[in-house]
Amino acid sequence: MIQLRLFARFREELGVDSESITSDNIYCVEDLLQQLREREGAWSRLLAADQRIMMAVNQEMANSQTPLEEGDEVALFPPVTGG
Amino acid sequence: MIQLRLFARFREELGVDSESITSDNIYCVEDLLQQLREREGAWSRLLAADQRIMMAVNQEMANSQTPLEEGDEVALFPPVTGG
Amino acid sequence: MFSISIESEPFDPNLEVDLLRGDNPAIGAVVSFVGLMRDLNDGDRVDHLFLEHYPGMTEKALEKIVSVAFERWSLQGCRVVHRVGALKPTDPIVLVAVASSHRKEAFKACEFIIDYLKTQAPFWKKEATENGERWVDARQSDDEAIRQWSEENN
Amino acid sequence: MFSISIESEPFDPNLEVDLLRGDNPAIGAVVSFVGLMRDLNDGDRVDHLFLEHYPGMTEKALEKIVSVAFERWSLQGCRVVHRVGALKPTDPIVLVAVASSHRKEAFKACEFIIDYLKTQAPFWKKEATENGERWVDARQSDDEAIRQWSEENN
Repeated sequence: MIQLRLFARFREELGVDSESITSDNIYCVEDLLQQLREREGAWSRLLAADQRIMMAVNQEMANSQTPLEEGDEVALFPPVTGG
Repeated sequence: MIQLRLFARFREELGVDSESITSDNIYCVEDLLQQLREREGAWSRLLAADQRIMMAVNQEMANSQTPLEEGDEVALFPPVTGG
Repeated sequence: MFSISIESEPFDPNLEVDLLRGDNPAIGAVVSFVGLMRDLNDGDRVDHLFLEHYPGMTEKALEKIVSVAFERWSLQGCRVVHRVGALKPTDPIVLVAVASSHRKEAFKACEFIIDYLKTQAPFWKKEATENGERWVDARQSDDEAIRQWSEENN
Repeated sequence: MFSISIESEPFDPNLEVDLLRGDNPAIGAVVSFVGLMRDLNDGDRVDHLFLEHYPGMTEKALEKIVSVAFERWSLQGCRVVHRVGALKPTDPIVLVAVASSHRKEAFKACEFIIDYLKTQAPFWKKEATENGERWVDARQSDDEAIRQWSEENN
């Protein structure tokens, strides 16, 4: 399984903060994104290819090509606005 | 008269912190410097043309070409080292 | 050499600067940045702010940023504090304080750390304005601020 | 909008930063620089320091520097304090604290003010070291620091 985590506007609009997803056929973050985009509703809109999405794998900043393994924690979130 | 003021190393090595000088034939700071360089001892050495000298006229930074008038206050000092 | 903390209650930036300085007579320069909550943003009155973060990743991201600053400049110490949760106007949001022997290093490291924090640390601001709640958008100027650090060599 | 003071007794940088911030909810950023007396300079132990200045000109020179910063950047306030007289290691020598709505202005103005203070304000340091007293020499790096401010447009 891959542990998906969502933050801020993504968490609110999707109505979920975390979810376990089977890792079959998911070899990198982009594979996961494509699978999520096939869902109904806000998923396809929020995660569309033209959206600015930040991503982290195991709590380190990542990009769509970062490889994924069974047990990884993947976070998706809008651009950060701290400080 | 022109009021001459000296600070820091200049004040210490020349043994004087202020002095009144007649303004005859002194039209700019360079004229004053040339007159002071003709003195004996440390004056000619400290105020030699190859020394880094900072100067102020009426408490504003000036240069050797800054014009002088009767009653002006002229300060000569080494490069500043505050902060 | 450095301290990073995430605080859910108001913190005192002055205390952090005192802890950074200690009695260390090798410190010649302390540069500190305090980011404060303003009561106006993008033209609207802001009543309060909620700061969300990603516990675990936040600390790692800040440690990495500060570690890079220590590799890049000669520093004597650094403290970073970031508020989370509910804030009101004039509350400190973030403190970055850097100590070094000479001032240029402290200025550069302090600005480097806040610039990277703004674009790489997982915090998100939600404002409660007179027109309702809204997530704050990232600023393009913050992305641009990052670029100077790859262009300059020192 | 700004305050400049010359102090012959130890001062508290934190108090100055508090006075600068006040309760002003328009301030989003405060950048402060504190220069502290170190116990080592050019390889020698320094026991104490004597700071001479040119009363009257000092205040005028600092006012001019701070005024230029206010013309150049959008600032909410500024406080500059400089010690004179006898100092011991770890004593604050100078504080420059700048408040603005956004951080880039505060960083630039703070660094601009201390850079110009170092080369244009009439202060001179005399150190008492284990090898006797000596006047501190001006640093070439301080002259170089000034140049960036004429080269950049912002």
